[in-house]
Formats: sequence, structure tokens, C-alpha cells
Amino acid sequence: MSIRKEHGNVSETTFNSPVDIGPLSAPDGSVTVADAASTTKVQIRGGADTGAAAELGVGYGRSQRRADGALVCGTRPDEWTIYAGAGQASAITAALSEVFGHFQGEPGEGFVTVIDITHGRAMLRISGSNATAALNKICNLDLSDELTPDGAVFSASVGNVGCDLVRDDEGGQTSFLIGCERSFGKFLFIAVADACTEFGLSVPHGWELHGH
Amino acid sequence: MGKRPPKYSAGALIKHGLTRGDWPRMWRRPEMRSSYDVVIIGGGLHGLATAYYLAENHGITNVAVVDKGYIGGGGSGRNTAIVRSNYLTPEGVAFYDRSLDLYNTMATDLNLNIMFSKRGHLTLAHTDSALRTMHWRAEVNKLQGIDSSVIDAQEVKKQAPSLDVSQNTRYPILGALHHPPGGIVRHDAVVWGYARGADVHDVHILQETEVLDIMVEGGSGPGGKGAGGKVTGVKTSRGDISAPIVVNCTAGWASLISNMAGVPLPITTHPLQAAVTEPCKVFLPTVVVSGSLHVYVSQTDRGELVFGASVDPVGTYRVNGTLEFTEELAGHVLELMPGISKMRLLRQWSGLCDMTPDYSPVMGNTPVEGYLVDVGWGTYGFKAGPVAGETLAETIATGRNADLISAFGIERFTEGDLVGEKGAAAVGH
Amino acid sequence: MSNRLTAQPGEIIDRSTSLSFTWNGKAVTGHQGDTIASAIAASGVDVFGRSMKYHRKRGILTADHWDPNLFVQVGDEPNVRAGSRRLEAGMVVSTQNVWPSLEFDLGAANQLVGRFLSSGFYYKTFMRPKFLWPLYQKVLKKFAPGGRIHWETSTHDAYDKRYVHPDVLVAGGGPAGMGAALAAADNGASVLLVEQYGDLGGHLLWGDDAQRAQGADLAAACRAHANIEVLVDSTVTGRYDHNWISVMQRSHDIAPERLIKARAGVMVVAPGLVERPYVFAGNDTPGVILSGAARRLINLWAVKPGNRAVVMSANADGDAAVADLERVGVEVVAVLDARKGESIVSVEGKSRVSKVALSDGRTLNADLVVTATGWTAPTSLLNMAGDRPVYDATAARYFSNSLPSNILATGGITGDGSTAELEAHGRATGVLAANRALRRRHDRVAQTARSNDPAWDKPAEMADSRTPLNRVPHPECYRSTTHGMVDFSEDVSSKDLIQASKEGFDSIELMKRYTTVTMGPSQGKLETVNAAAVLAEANQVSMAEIGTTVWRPPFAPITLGALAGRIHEPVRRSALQDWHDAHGAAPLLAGQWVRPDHYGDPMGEADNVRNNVGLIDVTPLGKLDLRGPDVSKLLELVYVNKWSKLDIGRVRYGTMVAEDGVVSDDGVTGRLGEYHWLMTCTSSGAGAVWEMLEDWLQTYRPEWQVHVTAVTGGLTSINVAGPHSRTLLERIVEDVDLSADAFPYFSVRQGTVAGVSDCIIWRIGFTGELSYEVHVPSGHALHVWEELLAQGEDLGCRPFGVEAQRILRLEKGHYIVGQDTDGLSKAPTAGLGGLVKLDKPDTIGLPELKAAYERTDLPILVGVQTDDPEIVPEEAAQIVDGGSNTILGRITSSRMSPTLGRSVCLAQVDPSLAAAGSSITVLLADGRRVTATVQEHHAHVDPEGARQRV
Amino acid sequence: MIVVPCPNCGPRNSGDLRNCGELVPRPDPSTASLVEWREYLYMRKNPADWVTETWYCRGGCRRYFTIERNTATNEIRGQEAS
Repeated sequence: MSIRKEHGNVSETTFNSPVDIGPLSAPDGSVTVADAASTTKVQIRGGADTGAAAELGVGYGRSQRRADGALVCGTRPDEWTIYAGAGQASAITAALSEVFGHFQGEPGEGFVTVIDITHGRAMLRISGSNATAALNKICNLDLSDELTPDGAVFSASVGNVGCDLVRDDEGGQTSFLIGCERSFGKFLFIAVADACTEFGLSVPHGWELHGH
Repeated sequence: MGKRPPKYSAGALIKHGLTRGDWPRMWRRPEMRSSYDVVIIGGGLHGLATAYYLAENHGITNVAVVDKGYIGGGGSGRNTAIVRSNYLTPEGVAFYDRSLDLYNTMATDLNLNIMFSKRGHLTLAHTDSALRTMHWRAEVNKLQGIDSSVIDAQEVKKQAPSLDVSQNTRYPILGALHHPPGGIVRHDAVVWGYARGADVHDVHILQETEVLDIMVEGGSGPGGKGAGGKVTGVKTSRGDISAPIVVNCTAGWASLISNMAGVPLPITTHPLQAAVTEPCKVFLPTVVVSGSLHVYVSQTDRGELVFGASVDPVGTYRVNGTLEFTEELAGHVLELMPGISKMRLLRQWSGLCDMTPDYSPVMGNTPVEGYLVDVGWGTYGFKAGPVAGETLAETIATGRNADLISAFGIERFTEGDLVGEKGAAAVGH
Repeated sequence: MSNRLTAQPGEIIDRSTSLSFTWNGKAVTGHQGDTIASAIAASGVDVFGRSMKYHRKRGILTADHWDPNLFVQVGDEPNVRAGSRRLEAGMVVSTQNVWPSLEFDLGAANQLVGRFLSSGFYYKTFMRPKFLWPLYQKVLKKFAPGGRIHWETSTHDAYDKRYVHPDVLVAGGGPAGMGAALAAADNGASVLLVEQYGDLGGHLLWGDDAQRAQGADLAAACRAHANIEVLVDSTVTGRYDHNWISVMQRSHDIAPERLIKARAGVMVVAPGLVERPYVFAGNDTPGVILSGAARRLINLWAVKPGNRAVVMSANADGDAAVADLERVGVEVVAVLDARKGESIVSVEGKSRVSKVALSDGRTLNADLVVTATGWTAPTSLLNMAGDRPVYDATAARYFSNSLPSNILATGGITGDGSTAELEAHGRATGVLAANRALRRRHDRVAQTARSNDPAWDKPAEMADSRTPLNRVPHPECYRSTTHGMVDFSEDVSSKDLIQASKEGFDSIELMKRYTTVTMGPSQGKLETVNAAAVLAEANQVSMAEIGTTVWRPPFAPITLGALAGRIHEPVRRSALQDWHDAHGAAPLLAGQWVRPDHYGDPMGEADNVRNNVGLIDVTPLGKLDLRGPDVSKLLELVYVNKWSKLDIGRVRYGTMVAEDGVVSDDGVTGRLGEYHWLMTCTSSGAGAVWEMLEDWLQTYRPEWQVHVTAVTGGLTSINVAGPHSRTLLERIVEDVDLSADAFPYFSVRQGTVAGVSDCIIWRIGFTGELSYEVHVPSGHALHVWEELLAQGEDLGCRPFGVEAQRILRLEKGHYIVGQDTDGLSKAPTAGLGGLVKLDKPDTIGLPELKAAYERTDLPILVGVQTDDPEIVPEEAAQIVDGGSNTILGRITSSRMSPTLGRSVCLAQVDPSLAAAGSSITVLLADGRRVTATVQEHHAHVDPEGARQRV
Repeated sequence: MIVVPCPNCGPRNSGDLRNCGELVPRPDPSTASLVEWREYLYMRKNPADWVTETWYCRGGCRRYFTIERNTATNEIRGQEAS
């Protein structure tokens, strides 16, 4: 059989996003919504007794950008997520194995597991001077600078979709990374883009919110 | 027996109009006695109906109905006034069908127009599985002679033209269970009718009388209460009453009252919210219910839309109401009827529901002799009021649980024989 | 005839503009700044509508939002408050509740028989003859008040919502509210200031020059303050637990109405006061207005309210109205001082007041009656916060009694004062509000994981040392010696209320229910105090003993559109759903998921699976990744069967029950590695199963080392089913030996599929055929799906949908939790006999499982075939006892089987009918009773499972 | 929409969480009588008073925790007035 040879390994970067549409921006640039589903997402689970917190450097609710550009987030009290550029899951996982040794679920004092959730999570980024105002139309948390400063990590409902969020400002511009279960990805993008229409963003045909 | 009050009729109205005479009280404010044959706690529909049927059917008239506030101030005055009998289980169907019979003749029986509007009742199905449940109900109903059938979306549109039956919506209407005998009733009038009917027989309606304790002796629990005990009376805010029979008809407060007798209940108390819009010209001729969308709606003859939903998920005795109830309600109503977004919500309110694990009531005798319950009505109490009163009166008079309520005894929770009404009951109005 | 005055110093109309609109078909013009009512009044109209019951002519009463006589239809919008809605060009305005016309309304015949239509009359009649009642009802319906909703053509417009988190929310933009907002903002609080009308200022807007100047200064300061967001034409409509506050914002660019949901640290309630009508005969005649209406009409909109006026005044506002009237040339023929006991007895007139009878015996000709008899404190928002107001007989109004610490009141509802005094009280309230709110904010910041620790010290708690406003004595004047209207929108008179009390409706709540007083569109804003006063009179008790009805939300009505907002109903899509859409799949909404129901021919799709090979996207299947040394213990606990000895590479079917023994979920779970498992569960149950596992691990078994990760959407699940499935997979699976010996039934392998590594393949058979379920990382799923179709083309590989799968699984007799079981079905009903292990130390629902297996009366799920193979009984068809109506079970699933060419069913039956070969009677929906036979197995096709084990 | 103080996330709207009801201790299933078991399944104190109840922080940290709430007032201990 020759068929097998035709395949070869599919690269991690040939990744189909649930959102096949380019970034949308308001004409005045005050808000932009962009797909970021291909972001590498690696989840680490481990209790406080495992030293994972110390190793990863951030507690629940906070994040830190590493020198290599990866963003380490304390997504739950015993859970961290590393966000990095597309296609880096293997490298990040390998590096973590150096730190934690085994992490497929082996027993031990330092019970730590690592799982690549890149494919399981859709992601988008909303940024700009009106990003907070737009997001606050469909997310009930207090997103002011004091309650939700740059680096804040939190989970919340966005347009009725359960999401993991990071406030991750870029170049002094307010910005949020919003991740959700992959199958909700298209709906989340539509809901967020719809919230931005108040600030001038126009939504292309086929991406309107149902219901009005 | 008291003097019959003047009969209500068109002729009487004209006579009073011409003479400008005053109408007598519908019920009096009697002096409380120190003992009664039966004390009924809770002056709502169930308590008053029980008192009425005790007197009317069984000649037991030395009865007090006590209420901490005014009559009909609880669930009886806060429900959405829908009546129907298209339940899922044979026990449920038989029970509610008798209630519907009593509603049908109530205006003449009680000589008070309860404004029964027999306008039909639609339970919409938005999914295959909901449609399957509708078929199930229809089949069980038909076997018991209940007018109930599944109709398709086009027929739904004929029954209620303002519904959107197009199929490309988020919750397409695939069909509905249609129950022509269902309808709405002026709920307060039912309370007043039973109060007036009971008062005729000299039943004492004691408003603003709060029960502080139930006196039990010989029971196995602390203070001689609980299983094996025997009721001797109640302590109230206006003094003690001795009575061999005490009946708990207190709906949302049922647990609090039952704990006084040492009889724990399988009940949690949840608010059930409702809302009404400003009036507009009548356009919705029937009662519409959607279980998937957790909403039921009807339009009164005054033109107001009356809405209800399922109970609040968080148990509480607080009846303040919530904003999210109105938001979800409006969203769901507009899914069904996108053309009415300009109607305005005028008022929201809530009542307390005594929810049981199987969405069926707990009725009849209990392990404490002389202490009876008529509780666990959840969101169904209004529909059942007449038959609950009738069967409870029979149970009190005969000492043994009436046949129609045999499935609803408290012992089913220790014997593990729950009633299967829950499947159809997510929002069953 | 125009009633528009020459320019008034405080007018808010822009005379350079001309807005054309129609009123009952006639062209009218107004100006920017007019309300609908002011523009119509300026054009010389007295009569705006008809009353609800008696269809009496009605005109302006209060000229504000609460005016019960100014409900109009504007285009397709019913019940528009003409007293507060700003005029817009092109509006089509018409009267409601008249037929055939405003001038000639047949309903007015009710006035002739009014003496017979006392409150509650309908309860006392129409009982006999019974058959006539539906006809009476039709007549009653015709009298339904209100406008018309255009449900046929209207749509759900682009409404909108928004969340805000102000430290201090101020309800009311009068002098006290503005003072509070400024002081709170100056003290570091973020403030949302909400004003119901079009501009800040409250009653200062129609006051004298000094008042208007003070109002303008305060408003400018509020608008300029960086910490204050001002919302005008917006209403605080509700206060719910923990200061969850709803605000209805109108006149925003993007939505006709927008619901703002605020979680406020402190709410300052400063709504001012609502003026109360006086009860006397004819008090609803057009031309009888309140002093506030007179002053607003003259000062805001330069509308002359009449020519010859009688004024009854009990307060300074009434006196000011006299001055305003005289200034604009209205002849004031009498001023009655209610403080001296003078009053109006009655008025005459139909379309307009013509004669006024006074308490001194005089009868005067007049076309205008202005009353200023006191106030209602609109304490709704305080009521919603648990306050029960108490009546003060000296001030003749209600005051709040006790408020939670996150609610403060200021302004008119707390007392009386000059503008400066009101502002000062507001400012003191604002300082206190800021203190309390900032203390709360400090706590919130400190307790919230995502925030940094607060960079500021928590302020010390401040005592409430505000100097209360005075309560100026005011005469208790509620009713004259005659009876008149108490509730204008419900047509309820003081006589009705007294009669109701005599009939036993002698508490305010019962009276309300019987007479409908206060139940109309203004919800008691105008009527509550007068109703309580009349009841007190009827019961011969004091006002204080009557209490008030509870004011419920909303404070002012809200459109359903605004409450709904933009509808967010999430839909879940698999990575392949776009492909399904593009290839003609009929969408099926299943819970939150959209799925391919079929691609045009479900029977053919099923047939193709039996004969060739088919692909179905089963991604919605719930999937949980379980890792750790204690997973098998967890599985032992949550499944009814044994799990401790499952080898690596094997999968097993398991059923879950709840603690009450009722079947709750099922699925297969496979062991991928020593410490790594993948669990599947039903699509609809996936979330609940995950939360249940977490509950056990967190609450009851915290010592167990297990990590659960939901991977449903991350793994796209493709079932490859049919006799050619192995051949197909062999073509594209690289590193897994798919032979029957190496990869037997109920096994799992990990490998590379079409070049995609990290795929999980398990060999199971929901369809009863040789089949493999391939779980592909979703970013590559489309590639794998398309490769499967391409490589399988010669094998007849075609996609199949949910309907074909339903047919196939039913042929195979697999039950579906929730369809073939119900809310009472315990393990024995589902036929789990051999599977269930009752000798475990702990399993969810274990005692109930044991009890269930002791019983012999539980229904049993069986395979059933109708004796006539063409008949497919409806799902839910009842199984009855021969010709009787006793129910002995029901058909739970049914389909025509393409494989067998006959119908097949699953049914729950009474145990007496469960033996194979039992003949049962099925009642079809059309009433026919047909016989059917209970089968030996659930499976109708290949009960031995030979096809899936090849 | 009441505010529920999650010990991990801080104050959150109750809609972000799931209320799991009154805390009822689970009897040992290997020794409990059916009567005891069914009391655990069905019987509730349901007081109009302080009750210890479980919440699940569904939208936040995904932890289960207990709080004391007064079912007559919705007041939650350790949190300022309702």
C-alpha cells in the first residue's frame, strides 16, 4: 500500500479554527476583535503541595509573561494554563517534563498532570480603548482597572458562554484574551463582535447575532 | 347554620343599584373560640376549600381556618390562575380532572362568578423528546377520557396566531399538546367564593392569627411530638385553641408548620415568580406553555399578559423577586412571539412553592394522629385547590385517606414509591 | 386655536424647530422639547382619551410620566406616556380605548348604567344561565383597555444591555440627587446619576429664576465631573437583593431602550415627590389638573392650561401655581385655601370643566380647576429594599422606616426644604454614601483573586450624622364631601372602595384585589395614599393603621424588548459542522448542539452502514480525560459495574445511577494508559457528569489523586461504521494494527490517522456493525474527515446523520437514557441485570440499587415487534390490558427497520408481560388496538453481536 | 441576583454559580438502613433561618464550598447587608 506514505505528519500549525474570519475593527480603531484559536494552550494541574505554583510563578487569578513570550496564567486554584504562539505545544510540554518529571497521572507527592488543550479551546482577542466597555455589555464582572488590572486571570460568562479570560494589554492598549470550549467558539466570536457594534465595528453578513 | 346571604345575580345587582343599598360582608370577623373540632392552618384556597367541603359535604362546621395575614394572601393570590387536567400519570390525571369538574360548576355551586375562561391550553414542543412526552401525556389522557391531543405547528398557529411557527428559529415549534378544557380563572374570586361558602356554615375565618406551635402529646420525638403522638391543639398569636384535628395547608411555609408537630417533610421552599404586562387589545386567545423555554403565558380579558416560569433555582423564603426572572422571561416570550417586544412589563411578584422531589403533593394522615397535611403543591396548588379540599375533607370525616389521594401519602418517601409526574413537570402550566 | 403662550423664561422648547406629527389623523406641529402631550395641548386639545370602564372623557391631569389620562398609541407602540415621551417628527399618535371615535364612543353608554357596575359587579352576575357566560366574556374582552400591539408586523428590535459597577448610584437628578452625586464623586466614588426626565434639575426646572439658575449650575457641575456618569431620560426601575439595580435607559443611539444592570455599592434614592389628586365629584373632568401640571405646562412648554381658574391650594406649590397662572393671563376666579378648610365640592362639565361648586356654597363658572393637596412619596425603591413606610399625620405623607446600610434616601421623600437645604442634605448623603461604598469596594478588591491588593487604605466607618430635613406640616386633605375618582386608570371611585370595605375587603391588599385600585399602569403612584385614606375612613381607623400596599418592581414599566435585550442563546458546533452545512445536512438542534439529522435519505444512510461503511460526526458525545492513580476507584464509585480490573487498551460500557437509584447517564470508558482514561457520557449529561465527578473528588474523596479535564470539543469524534470500516481505516491509520486479533472488540488504541498524531481509536458498536470511533484533535478534524471520505469512496463510504444512527441503534436494541428510561427508571428497568455489582463497599445509589433488585414490580425494558410488521406504533403509544384502559407500559422507541423490513420497538412493560413471547396490546394514536410480541432480546438485528465482532 | 462570596474568586453573582442546596451528610451506604438513606435523599430542614448550604463555582474556580445563608433574608454570613 502506498497510501500511507501520502500523508506524513500534519503540522501543528495547519490548524482549522472554528472562526474562519479575519480581525474585525471599528473604523476609529477603538475596538478590534481577532481570532486567536491557534494559540497553544497547555494546562497544568497540581495541588498547592506539588510546588507547581512556585515553579510556575503565579497564583490563581494572576498571570506572568515569560521571557520566551509565553503567558503563564493561574486559571484555577490548582490549575495553570500556558498560552503561547501556534505550534508550540510539544516544546512546552517537553520543557515541563524537565521540571515536573512524569506528568501523565502517575502517583506521588507531587501529583501533577499536563494536557495540551489547544484543540479544545477556541480563543479570541478583543483590544482597544473601548474593549472594556464592549466586553462589559455581555460580561457581568467589574472589569475596571482596579478589579481587573493588566495580568488579571478570571473565568466568567461572556454572552452566556463560559470563558477563561486574561487581561493582557498590548502596547499600553487594553486587551483581553478570551478562551472557551471549542464548540462555542463561533458563537462567542459573534457575541463579542455584536457587543462591539455600539463602538462602530460592523459585522459582515453571516456573523450577525441571532435574535433581532 | 348561619343565615344564607342574599344571592348574587343580575337581578340583585339591579336592585342594589337602584336602592343604593350596601352588600353584606362576604365573610365575617368572628370571635375566636377556645376549641374547635378542626383547625385548618392557612387561609388560602386549599384551607378554605377544605373548610367549605367539611361543612357542605360532611356537616362538620365547628371549624376554624386561621391565617397569619389576610385570606388568599399567599399562593392563592399570586399564581397565574391556569387550570387543566392533562397530567402524565394516571393518578395525576384522575385527581386534576376532578378538580377541573369542580371548577366547571363552581360559579353556580358557590354563587360567585369565578370567571372561568375555558380557552384551551397549549403545551409547545420544541424538540423531538418534548414531542414524545406530549404524545405520552396525550395517550394517558385519552385513556382516562381527557380531551387532549398532539397538534402540529400549523394547527398551533391557528390556535395562537401570534406564535412564530417558522422552523428556522432557535427553538422551533414542532407541535403542541392541545387541551381544550384548560383555561384561566379569576383566582382571588375562588378564594372569596369558598370563604363566603364556609362562612355561611358558620366556619370561623380567623385572619391575622398566626400559629406559633402545634400541641402534640405522646410522640416519640422531643417534647412528645413526632411519630406516634396525638394532636391536642394549636397555640396562636391570639391564644390557644384545643382541637383533635389540625390540618397544615400552608404551602411555602409547610415545613415550618410541620416541624412544629415533629413531622419532617420532603420539601424545599422556592419562590415562583410571575409578571404581568400593561393591557393591550386582546390578541392571544389561549394559554401557551413552553417547557423548554420555561415560560407560560395567557392574556386576561382585561388585556394584560400574565406570565410565569419555573421556580427559582435557589431556595429562599424571600419573595422580593429577581431581575433575571424578567429578563429570561422576556427573552423566551419573544422567542415565541417576536412581535410583542413593545409590550411593557408592569409588575412582577412571587409566591412561595413547597417543592417535593417528585413534583407531586403530600396529602392526608401523618404519623401524628390528628395532624394532616395538604402540602408539597409546588407550582400546581391552584389547579388542585377544589379537589384537594374535597378529598381532604373526606379524609378528615372518614379518618382514612380518600382514594383519589392514595398515591400522595407521606409514606411514599420512606417506601421509595415516588410519583412519576416530574418528567412532565419542568414547567407544566 | 393655539394655547401656546409667548416665550416663557424657563421654557425648554426650541421655537426655531417645527416637528410635524398627526393626532387622530389630523396634522399638528410642535417643537423640539415638547412632549407629545404638551404639543397636543398647545394645539388646543382638551380631551386626550376615554376612561377604562365608563369611557368618560379625560384630559391632562399631571402632565408627567404618571399621568393616567395620557396613554396614547404611537405607530405600532401602545400605551405610550404622552406626558413624558418627547415629541418626534412623523409620529402617528392616536387615542386608545375608544370606539368608534374619541368624540363619539359607544362605550360611554356604561356611564348610564354606572350605578350597577360597582366594583366587583362581575363576580355577582353572569352565573346563570351557564351557557351565556362565554358570550358575556366576549363582551368583557371588548372593553379591554390599552392600545394595540402590532404582533403581525413588529419584530424584536435591536435592544441592548450593559453592566455597570458604580460605587454610588443616585436615583433622581433633582437638587438633592445632584448634591449627593457631586459629594460622592468629590469623595472618590464612581457615580451613576440617573434622571427620569429629559434633563437634570427636577422641580427646579419649572421653578422661578433663582431655582432654575441653581439647577443649571448643579447640572453643569455633574456633567463636568470625571467621576459621574449622567443618564437622563432613564429610570431606576428596580432594586433587588444585594443592591442589584436595574436602570432603563431610553434615547440611546443604538437602542430604543437599554437595560443597564448595576451592582452598586450604595444607592441614593432621591426621586422627589409625586403630587396627589384630590377626590371630589367630577375630579376626572378635563380641565381639572394638579398644580404641578399647571406649572410644567406654563413654564416648560409655554402652554396656557385654561382661561378661568379655580385653585385649591394646601401648600406653597399651589400658591406658586396661582402666581404662574396669573402671570400668563389666566383669570383666577377663586383661590381656596385648604389650610383653612376651604375646598372644592364638585365640578360639572363633560368635555371640559364648566362649573365649580365650592365648600362655601358658591358655584362659579370656570374652565380650569387646579389642586395642590399634597404628596405621595414614591418610596418604591425603598420598599424593594425591605422598607415599610410609616404614615406621618402631621406632614400627611409616608416616610421611610428602616433601610439597609447600602441604601440612603434624600430629598423630598425624606422631608421638605429650600433648594439649598435639599442640596445640602443631598451632599451630606453623598459623603456618607461614598464612605460606605468605598469601604465595600476595598473589601471587594481585597477579596478578589484577579485584582492586586488594594493600594489604598480602607476608610474608617463614618456615622450617619446628617441633619434631617424638616417635615413641614400639611393638612390631611384627601377627599371632599362628595365622592370622586381615586384610581383614574382603573375607574375606581371612593364610593367603590367604601363599598368594598363593607363587603369584607377591609384590608388594603384585599381591597386592592377586589376593586383593582392601584393595579393600573401607574401602579399606585397617584392613588395609593388616597385609597388608604378612603379605607381608613371606611374602617373608621387612622391612616397609620391601614398600612400600604407593597410596591413591586418595576418602578416604571419596561418593554419586553429591553428586558430580553440581544438574545444570547449559544449554539455549539463541531469542527465538522460547516462541512455538514455545505453538504446538505438537515440541521437538528439537540440541546445546545446543532447536528446533522440526515443528508437527505436517513433510511438509505442506515442501509449503507449495514452494507458498506458510513461516517457520523458524534462530537457532542461528552468526553472527559481522567488521569491519576485513583481513577479506577472513582469509576467503581460512579458506575454500577466493576472497573478495577480493566486492562490498558480496553474499553467498557458503564451505567450511572443517581443516589436514588434512577439511571442517570451511560457511556463507554477506556483505559489509555496505566493512569490515563477517557470517559464518554451522553451529550446532554456531559456537564452534569463532570460536575458530579468534581463533587466527589473535592467533597468526599479529596485524598484521591485524579484530575478531570473536559475534552468534548477538543476531540472531534467520528464513528466509522460498517463492514468496510476496517478496510477503510487500514488505508489511513499508520501505526495501529487494526486486525481483529490485535485490536479486538471493546478495545482502544492511540495512533496517527491521516497523518494526524494523537488520535484515539476505540472499537465499539453502537450501530451493531464493525465500527471504530476515531477521536481526532479538532484543529485537524476536517482533514481526517475528508481523507476518510476520499479514501473510502470506492468502499461506498458516505456520511450518515443522527436519524440513521437512531434507526441503527434501535435495530440493535441499545437503549437511550432519558428516552427508553425516565425519571423513575431504576437499574432493573433498564435491564442491567448482569452488569450491576451490588457487593461493592460504595457506589452512588447503592442502597437503592439493592432495594430495587429486591422488587418484582418495576417495569422492564423489552424489545417488541408488532404482529403486523407494517405498523410503527408512535413513541409513547400506551400498552394496555387488552380492551380495557389499564396501562401496562408504553412504547419508548420505534422505527421502521430498513434491515428487517419491519417495525422494531423498545418498550417499558409491566413485569407480567416481560417474558419473551408475551403478547401485548398497543393502543395507537388513532385509537386502534394492535397486538405485538415481546422479544427475547432488546436487539432486533444480530442479537448475538456477530457482526460487530468480526 | 444575589452576591455569593466564593472563597477563591471573591464576590460573584449567584448566576455564575450553582446552588446545591442544604448540606445533608451522606450516610455510609454499606451500613445505612433504607429509612436513613431516604431521609438523606428526601427530607430537608428547610428552615426560614440560617442554613448551611453548598455552592459550586461553575463559572469561576469550579470549586465546591459551603456558606451560611439566611433563607428569610438572603443575608450571607461574613458579607455586609443585603
